[in-house]
Amino acid sequence: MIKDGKNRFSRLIQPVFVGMIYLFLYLPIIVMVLFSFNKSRISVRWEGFSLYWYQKLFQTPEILDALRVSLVVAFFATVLSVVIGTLFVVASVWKKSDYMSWIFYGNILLPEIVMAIGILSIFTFFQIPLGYLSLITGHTIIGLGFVIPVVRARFVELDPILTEASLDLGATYGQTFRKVLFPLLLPSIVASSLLVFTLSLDDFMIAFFCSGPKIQTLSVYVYSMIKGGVDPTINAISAIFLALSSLLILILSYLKVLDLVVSNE
Amino acid sequence: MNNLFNSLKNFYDEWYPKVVIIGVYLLIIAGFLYSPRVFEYFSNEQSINVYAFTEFVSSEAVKEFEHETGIKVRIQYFEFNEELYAKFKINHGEGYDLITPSDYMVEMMRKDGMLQEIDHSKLSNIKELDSRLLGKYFDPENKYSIPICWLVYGIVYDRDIVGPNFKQANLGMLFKDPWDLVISDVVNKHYRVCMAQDPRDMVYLAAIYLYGRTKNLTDVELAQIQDLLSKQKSWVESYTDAGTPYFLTGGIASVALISNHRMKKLQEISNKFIFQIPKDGSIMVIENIAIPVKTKKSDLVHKFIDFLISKKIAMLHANLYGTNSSNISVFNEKVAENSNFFPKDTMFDKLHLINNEISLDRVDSIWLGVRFS
Amino acid sequence: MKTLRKIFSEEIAFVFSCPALLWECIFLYLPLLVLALYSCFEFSAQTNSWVFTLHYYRQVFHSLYFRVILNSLKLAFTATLICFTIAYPVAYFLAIKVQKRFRTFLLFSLILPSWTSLVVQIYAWFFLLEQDGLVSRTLHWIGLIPKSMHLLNNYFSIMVGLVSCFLPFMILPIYVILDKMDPRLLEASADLGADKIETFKRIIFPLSLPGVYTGFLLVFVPVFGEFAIPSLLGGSTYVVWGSLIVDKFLRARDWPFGSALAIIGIMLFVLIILSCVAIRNLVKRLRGVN
Amino acid sequence: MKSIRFENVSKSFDGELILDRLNLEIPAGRFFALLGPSGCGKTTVLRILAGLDAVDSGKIFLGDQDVTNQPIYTRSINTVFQQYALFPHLTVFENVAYSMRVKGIKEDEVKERVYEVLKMARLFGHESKYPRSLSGGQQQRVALARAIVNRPEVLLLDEPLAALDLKLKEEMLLEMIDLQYKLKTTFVYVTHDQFEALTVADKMAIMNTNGGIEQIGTPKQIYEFPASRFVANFVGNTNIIEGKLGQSEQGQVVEVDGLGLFSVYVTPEKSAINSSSSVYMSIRPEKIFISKKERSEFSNHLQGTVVDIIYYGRSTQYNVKLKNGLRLMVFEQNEEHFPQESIDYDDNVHLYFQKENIVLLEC
Repeated sequence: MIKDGKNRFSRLIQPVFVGMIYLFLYLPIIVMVLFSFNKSRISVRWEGFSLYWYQKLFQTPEILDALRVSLVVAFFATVLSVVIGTLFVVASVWKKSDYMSWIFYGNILLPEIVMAIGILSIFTFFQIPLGYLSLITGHTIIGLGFVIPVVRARFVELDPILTEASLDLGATYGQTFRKVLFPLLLPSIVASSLLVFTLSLDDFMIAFFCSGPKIQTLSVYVYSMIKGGVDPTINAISAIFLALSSLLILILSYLKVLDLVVSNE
Repeated sequence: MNNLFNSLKNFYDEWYPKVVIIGVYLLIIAGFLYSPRVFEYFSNEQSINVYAFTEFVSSEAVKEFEHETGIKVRIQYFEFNEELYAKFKINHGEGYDLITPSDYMVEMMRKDGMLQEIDHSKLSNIKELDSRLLGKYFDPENKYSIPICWLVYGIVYDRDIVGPNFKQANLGMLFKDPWDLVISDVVNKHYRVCMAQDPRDMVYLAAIYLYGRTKNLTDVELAQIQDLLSKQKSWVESYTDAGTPYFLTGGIASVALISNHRMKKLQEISNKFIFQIPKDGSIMVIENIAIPVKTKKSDLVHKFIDFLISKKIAMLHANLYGTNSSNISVFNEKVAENSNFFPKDTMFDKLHLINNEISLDRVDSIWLGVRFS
Repeated sequence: MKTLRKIFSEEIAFVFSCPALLWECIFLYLPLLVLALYSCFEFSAQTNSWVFTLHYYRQVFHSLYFRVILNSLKLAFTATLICFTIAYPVAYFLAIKVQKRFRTFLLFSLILPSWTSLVVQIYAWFFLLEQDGLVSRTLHWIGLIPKSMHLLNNYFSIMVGLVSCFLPFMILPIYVILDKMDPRLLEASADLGADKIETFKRIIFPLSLPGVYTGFLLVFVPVFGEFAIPSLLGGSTYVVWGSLIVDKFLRARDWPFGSALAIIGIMLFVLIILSCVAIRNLVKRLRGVN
Repeated sequence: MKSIRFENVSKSFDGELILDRLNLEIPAGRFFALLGPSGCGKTTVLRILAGLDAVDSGKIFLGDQDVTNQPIYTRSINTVFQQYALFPHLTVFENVAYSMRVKGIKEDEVKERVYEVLKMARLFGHESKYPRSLSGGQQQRVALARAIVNRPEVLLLDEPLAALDLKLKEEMLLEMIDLQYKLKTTFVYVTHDQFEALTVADKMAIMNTNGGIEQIGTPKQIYEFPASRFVANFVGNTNIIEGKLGQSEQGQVVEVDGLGLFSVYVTPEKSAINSSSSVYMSIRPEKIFISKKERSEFSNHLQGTVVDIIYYGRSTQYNVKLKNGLRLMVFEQNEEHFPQESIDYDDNVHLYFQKENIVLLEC
């Protein structure tokens, strides 16, 4: 009996620990959502339920604009870095010129401020207008640093045996990529896309320096609001964004798309 | 000779295609990056791009201006003057049509030739400006800048902590050891302090406390300032702007350095706190509008400036943000409403502007020393 | 592989790899080179020309700045270590203990918090950690602390912020490796008489090391360069490398010095990594000899 | 159905010469086995043939056509890979249909041929399963089906049965022989397992560790008349005794130190061997008769002591130590149902064999 009890205890301790860690990660999120419904102007005391900040949010076009800019930039930066990153991986693995891959570690190693200043000086030097494109360019650099290692790891795992089998069966390189490698690389591509998307949304430095006078991303907007403490409208938009992305994830997981990302098959 | 020719030819054969490929890609990338220029060329939208402090140009005002004139205004916000300067330093502020530098920044930008002269004749509301804010050191003839509002730093304290002996807030509340104040019965309990985020403010404030001036500080004096700030660190809770309300309302700090417009917000949450301008003087900041030298939309910008300093908008902003308006009639009205937040005329002389005498490098090295002491 | 090489022709490979490489060179290495040049040249007004100087590097080494860098390394290392300690059991649990159908959901809920702005999360911690905040009260209730405590503006709050923001980046790579592990290995180990702890020590952990290294990099590097969390949650009482650089570039506009700081920080970091690798190889070789 | 010819093919990896001017002819429409120890370069031969590796020099002909520089996907050669290399994301049907689909063959025909092949490979009913849910033998058959569905001229099999158990292996070998007989395609079977090679091949080649061909012939020729010590040793078990060729009144003899004279029969092909030169004698263990009794009908006779007895089921192996210390291996057919003389450890035994059973090999 005693042994059984001990077993039950040790069986419980792990889920409880993991649960606590999840709680730890979600605490700030819960607080944020809570305060988006708070009457008070400063997120420090609960003063009663109110939808005021949501109402205000939809009357503040800058925030919605900023959110739109963030999403557009993140989307295109993700697509661009995935496409050119995957092309690079294909070429470097098939040509066995792996030595080139190390240069992409720089993207992860450099502090973002250095990258941002660097990109801005190059853009200014060449008189390139700042705006969506400069942001996409900068975020693509960040993205490449993640896409290439992630996709490459998967590619090396698959190659060469499946590539050879496919070529042997009469498929050309293009067909081999489309019909064999791409479906098998898809999990890593989706995973790295999610990563790049997240990083692009969160990035402040490049967004701050390279956005130019006409647009700003949500992260920059949020940062510029810091001085007065976080405006609850920021909480509101974060809550909405969070709700939307949770919904997306629920739908995707219902459609079993996510299993594709997680499984190794 | 033949050999050399062959090796050259091999080199050429090998690299020729690659150079072509690289060239094509560079063209594509360039086309991609420069494409906005093309759209820009064809668009003749009437618009101005504003780069402003977070709390000085409201979206309400912008909406009204757009409605009145049909000119589109895009605003971006910055937090520190230095961000503005850094951006302008790199790309000469290209694309921005209106900026709001603080006093000392106007001087720096003016000296660096980043600002355009302002045509006063185009500003119908210029006579309404508070004359006390004009002709300051950073722009003696206001050729390059027009004040939009101003702030003063004061001391906010929890009314519970002061004892019967206490009359008027002074800088000693920030710089003297709270234990000493408890012992000498000025305050009745020990407290912690919140200071501002910008180290520059800290250094100048300490100079006012120690020497009553912010000019001609010697190296010895600067070293003393560093000592003072280092000592002060032990009772400082945080050097923050945004966090101050949290720490005050949370009971973590009882005394803080705060600007009068931020105090207004604090007042809205809690009435436990009293705001006073220290009797030994304080720092004031004049926020200005200026026009970057590169803008081509000077006419539109002048319209917008005139709009911003008009009584209606100045009133709107004063109500919204609690800043001291540069429009004299608005300011007087506000003072009449609630004199607590505004310096009295007698105090005005004791308010110091930040200047560029102490280089930022110097400030930073003092600051690093403080934080590492 | 030579035929693959022949048919997947040199030209096509070049065409494929060019965009990424060009992008990288133009927008990362070219600017970096410019900054590096900045850090070792000084404009001399007398000769009206640029003069080579190591002045800025000397300045970094001879002052508090170097201590700041070392401190940030220490901070990053501690945060990474804490992340690792927490992340490993979580990753282990997700990869080995959880049923497959819940796994996807749990993994994605791990990433979800990082889709909200960092600053917003940090401000939420403000509320949680203050004097009468949730955390302090809970700790008091459990009995860990004698009375409700003020948990902000210190090392603790910085750590809480760092760990909560970067934990997922440690969990995911470890999870990926553990998930791939062949369960037969565990059976084989058990069969050979190893108990659970021994199996973990000798099989699971060594095999999961690549994931640990990746996680280490993914956490250590950004924490090392992080400036927002230490300055917001540390009440500006902690100076870190990231905020020094931001200060130098943004506020002081001392670009050469900022570049020198950045370069020395990166060098130091790379040096640490390299020496770790070297030590590992040395240990391996020594073991091999014995 | 085409023949294959390697002409002076050389190939090196990382500066190490794997194949050195290899010449090899593989006859059309036959089951050809390439047997060699691990790492001898036989897989390289296969990969070169498939087009997965390029040659450094030399030429490869498929029929009369030079395919040396032909891209892999245009060669009418298909491979069954050692680890099968089935596409994990495709079903059995899709895997088999792959080669036709990439060629753009009409879907009706694809369907028809895939089902035909699946039936042949006894995979009918599994077509919508994914490879990972199949057993090893089934995966093997999918790989095979996938490779033959497009009716290649040549089918390459790279140690296809390495991962299967013995019973399944034997079954599969017979199936493959059947298949080759039906298809009449040229099969090239690479293996290091002599049993597989001897079973399936119409003709086989033995490669040595240096990537050279030691001998080509039918399995019988290879086994009974090995051309070199390497082949004799590698294919099946054998006893090698070194001696000196000489002449005596009984005919040709080999003189071995400590054992005296062995009478041998020199086949016409071996007549080139010089008298009084050193030679190896190879005697297969099953060709040696072991007995405790004296017999007189054999041309060679030795005496020794039994040191090991290994019971194999169908036969028993005796290791016999001769008086000069040499050990010989002897196989004896088992027969326990009739009374038989029993041989035990440390028994003194007589070994007999005919001179025709000795294969002379040059040193």
